[in-house]
Amino acid sequence: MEKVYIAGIGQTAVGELWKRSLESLSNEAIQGALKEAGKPEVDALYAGNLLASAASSQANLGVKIATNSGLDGIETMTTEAGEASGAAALRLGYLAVRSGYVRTALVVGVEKYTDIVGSSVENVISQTMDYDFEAMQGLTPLGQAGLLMARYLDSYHPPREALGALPILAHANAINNPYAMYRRAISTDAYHKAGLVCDPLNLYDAAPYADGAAALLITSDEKLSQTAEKAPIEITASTSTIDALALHDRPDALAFSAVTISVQKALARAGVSWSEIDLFELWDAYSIFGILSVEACGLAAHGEGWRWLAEDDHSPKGRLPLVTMGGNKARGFPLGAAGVYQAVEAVQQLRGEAGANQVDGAKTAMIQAMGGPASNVITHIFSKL
Amino acid sequence: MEKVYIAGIGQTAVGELWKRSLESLSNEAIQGALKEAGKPEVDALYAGNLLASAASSQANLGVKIATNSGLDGIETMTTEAGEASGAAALRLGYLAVRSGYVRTALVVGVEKYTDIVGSSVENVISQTMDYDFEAMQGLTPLGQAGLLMARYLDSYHPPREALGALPILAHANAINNPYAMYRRAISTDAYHKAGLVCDPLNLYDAAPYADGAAALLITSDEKLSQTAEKAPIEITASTSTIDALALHDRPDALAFSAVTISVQKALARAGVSWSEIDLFELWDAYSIFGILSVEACGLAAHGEGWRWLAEDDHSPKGRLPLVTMGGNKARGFPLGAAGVYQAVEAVQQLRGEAGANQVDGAKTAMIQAMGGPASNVITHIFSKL
Amino acid sequence: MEIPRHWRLQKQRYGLVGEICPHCSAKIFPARDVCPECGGEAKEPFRFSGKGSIYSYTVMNNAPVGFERGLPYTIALVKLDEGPTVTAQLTDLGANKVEIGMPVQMVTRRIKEDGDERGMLIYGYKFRPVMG
Amino acid sequence: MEIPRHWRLQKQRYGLVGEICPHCSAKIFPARDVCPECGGEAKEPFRFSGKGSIYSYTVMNNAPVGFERGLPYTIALVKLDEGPTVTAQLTDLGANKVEIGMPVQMVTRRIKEDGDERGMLIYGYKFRPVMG
Ligand SMILES: [Zn+2]
Ligand SMILES: [Zn+2]
Repeated sequence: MEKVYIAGIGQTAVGELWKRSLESLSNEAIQGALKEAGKPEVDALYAGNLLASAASSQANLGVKIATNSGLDGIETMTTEAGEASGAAALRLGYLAVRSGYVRTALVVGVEKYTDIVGSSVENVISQTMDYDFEAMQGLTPLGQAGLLMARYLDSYHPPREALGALPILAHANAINNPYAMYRRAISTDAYHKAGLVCDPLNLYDAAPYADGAAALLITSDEKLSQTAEKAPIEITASTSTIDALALHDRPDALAFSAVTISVQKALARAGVSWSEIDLFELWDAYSIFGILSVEACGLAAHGEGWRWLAEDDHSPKGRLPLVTMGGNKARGFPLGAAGVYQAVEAVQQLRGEAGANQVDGAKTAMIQAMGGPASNVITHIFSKL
Repeated sequence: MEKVYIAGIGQTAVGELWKRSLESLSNEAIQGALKEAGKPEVDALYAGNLLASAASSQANLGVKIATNSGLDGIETMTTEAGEASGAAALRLGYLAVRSGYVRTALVVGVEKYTDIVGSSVENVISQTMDYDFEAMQGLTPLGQAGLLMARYLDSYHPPREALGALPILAHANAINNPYAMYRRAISTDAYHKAGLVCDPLNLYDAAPYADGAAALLITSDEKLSQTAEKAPIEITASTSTIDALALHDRPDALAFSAVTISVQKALARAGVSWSEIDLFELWDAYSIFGILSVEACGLAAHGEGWRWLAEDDHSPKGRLPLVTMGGNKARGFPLGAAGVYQAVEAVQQLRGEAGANQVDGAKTAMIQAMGGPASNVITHIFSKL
Repeated sequence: MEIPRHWRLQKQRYGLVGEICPHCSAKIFPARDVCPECGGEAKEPFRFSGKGSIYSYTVMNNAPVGFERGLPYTIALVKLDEGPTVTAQLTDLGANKVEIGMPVQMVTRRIKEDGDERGMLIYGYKFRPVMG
Repeated sequence: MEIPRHWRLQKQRYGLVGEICPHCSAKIFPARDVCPECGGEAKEPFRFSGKGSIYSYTVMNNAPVGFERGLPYTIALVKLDEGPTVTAQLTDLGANKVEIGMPVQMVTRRIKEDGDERGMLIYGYKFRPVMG
């Protein structure tokens, strides 16, 4: 089996990018990743995307992207795993390179939700749930998060404002990320006073949908990954685990059991323990997801995740830094592209390119994306060589 | 690198299956494949699908399918490559098993276009083209095929009725396929008199859209693939190559150059030549695609593909049998699922289970799926051990 | 237009019809092809009583197309007395304060307008507080 | 509703505006970020003359939503005099018999009605026979 290295990264600023197309965003990220790797020959382009079919009427997206970027005659396909689609593209790229069949691949996460407007947005986003038995009752992903949060509050009685720790951290970190959508801090007070969107979930509990593209150049060619400027990064684990789509189809909705399995497998594959993980880009699509994730990871007991997040230091200088470049909450949440943004940010940290948010001596990073409320959990571990 | 074997196959009858859901069709195919392989533990389910998002509002389809079939805690993702989505799932499964990370995977191709009705069907199918510059002009995939056929007739002046050879062969073969949608022969005369749908393309030049699901159980475990009843089948090549989505973005629309590259790579990987290919499940979504495909494969000179198809014997007893179980034209064309149907049919041939359509002594088979008019071409070669 | 699938799911939506596993007697909703408890084939229809209690709930202030008229609406995870949990809107709340654990009973109501010019109305289960 | 993308592509659709590559002078339509001829970055707008000839054509008897009113319509691959090929409807055909190789000229016409209740009309290029 080949080892798999990350030799280049690229990303666009995240936001509501009305003027840009799926392929134009992709190209900006691709050119960034190609340039870093010295413009090598590319065998494949794997596109992670959730909405192009429903929102932009464009299937076979990888072909559209490749043609626009002058990548003729290569291999492409699109991967979809809900909001974890970008992470799925990374996993496909990892498998393809590891298998020896593909030497060098571009992994592109791209999303363009502003090709549609109005309440249709809720409809296309609701595809990530069980359509027949969740969406057809008028539920949305925001509503799923509201249901989880209500149950959590009722079960464990944390102080309501303590649940704001993760969004507050995310906003503090995004200030130093030039690609982030919201580069401003929010206070505990502002969090507490924020309007309810799905009672008890408030405006700051939900990451803002956004457009954007991020790209990775991955390769089995170790030389390609190493230059004077940057350390080679190896992908040391890649795992993917599902739970039911619908919350009602799970024995315990608060368990996020796919997180538990995915993380245990990833740590075993990489041969590391939590104490060796220097930063964790967890999935903060909703603040309650972050809480349930750290509990499912075993970082905190069930019912204690809110406390672990609120009372420990998870800033870039803390014991286990989280959402170091702003996470989905403040970097912005480009849905199917977000998993590749997480990967780009982890590489920035491992290379020592994270600026004011640099985690000192970061050698090993875990990133984790979710489709739905941990319906599909994809975990990767990267290590600096 | 691990070798990759096919240890089980399953398929549903193809047709307009109004009463069935995506997950119910998938389950029927999955249970067939699992049963054949002795119900092994499954690590992953890769779902090839084109329309679930646009036609059924269901993303993260693999999770829905897995939960319905009781496959909890496994890995899933959906692959999309236009109408070649099923073939893309097979390629992903191949890469995953070959990489050693996944031992046993289900590859499921499923399509359910009858979840919508009326002219919306044309809209969702038109996503396989360049939306901004083809679909937005009122073109459909049927129209693309009409444009290619008109140019071909004008360039090479074959007798118009000679272009019916492939659909006539497909219908003759489907008579003996119990899973086929149209199990009746069509005559040259009927072909010649068929109504025009996109002048010069007639009703019999286009494969009928359909619902259906097919599944493969693939594994690196050679023992699993071998039973007293069936020979083990190895996947000896898997290649994927793109061309531009839009016909207008290609230097020569009649060249189907992605077919040429994909086939050359596949033959080289498998270490075989055309003389060793015992049957070829080519892509007959439209009769003109079949003609351009055999030309791009090098089986006939440019402008001579119609003659090669019309004048040589390509029945199961002929020199190079094609569409042996009815192809997309007569088995029915379940879009993103069709690539997995091709694989199932090739396995039936290699195992000697093809009944009245058995190709004597078949040892090596090539299957080829296309997204769009060879915008995305995925070729596999299977060999009996 | 989604007429075929609404028609396909009509029994499940109108009558809260799921399945009972012929192998292990697990009661299943929504219906599945394979029993989540024992892995056996599940095909025997079972009509649920419609009695249950609230596992969790939230209030929707934005809605997808087809649900806007009911805004704001309360949606809940309802744990049915027979075992399974179901996602559904709460209705007929009146002055009742919704609480986790509160007993509820299934009723049939309009749940959605299909989004095309024909404006098809789709009916199905909602849950209301159990009176007295 | 697809207003943002129609607005984004308005120049390309109304004026047949593509690009000319600053590196190799290739003329490109539709616009791309990377020149298909030389691989350089392509960003210089170029307005095509709209003159060309028919590479192929077909007659559509079924149409997607938004195109039904024009049925049946003829759609063509038009090879522009400057090099690129474009997909477009033919219009103003009158008694002209369409033939491959026939010279045509771009005109601006209504191409689609956007499928929501507002019925937005989208305009863009079509091609008509060159007179005389
Ligand atoms: Zn059971
Ligand atoms: Zn150039």
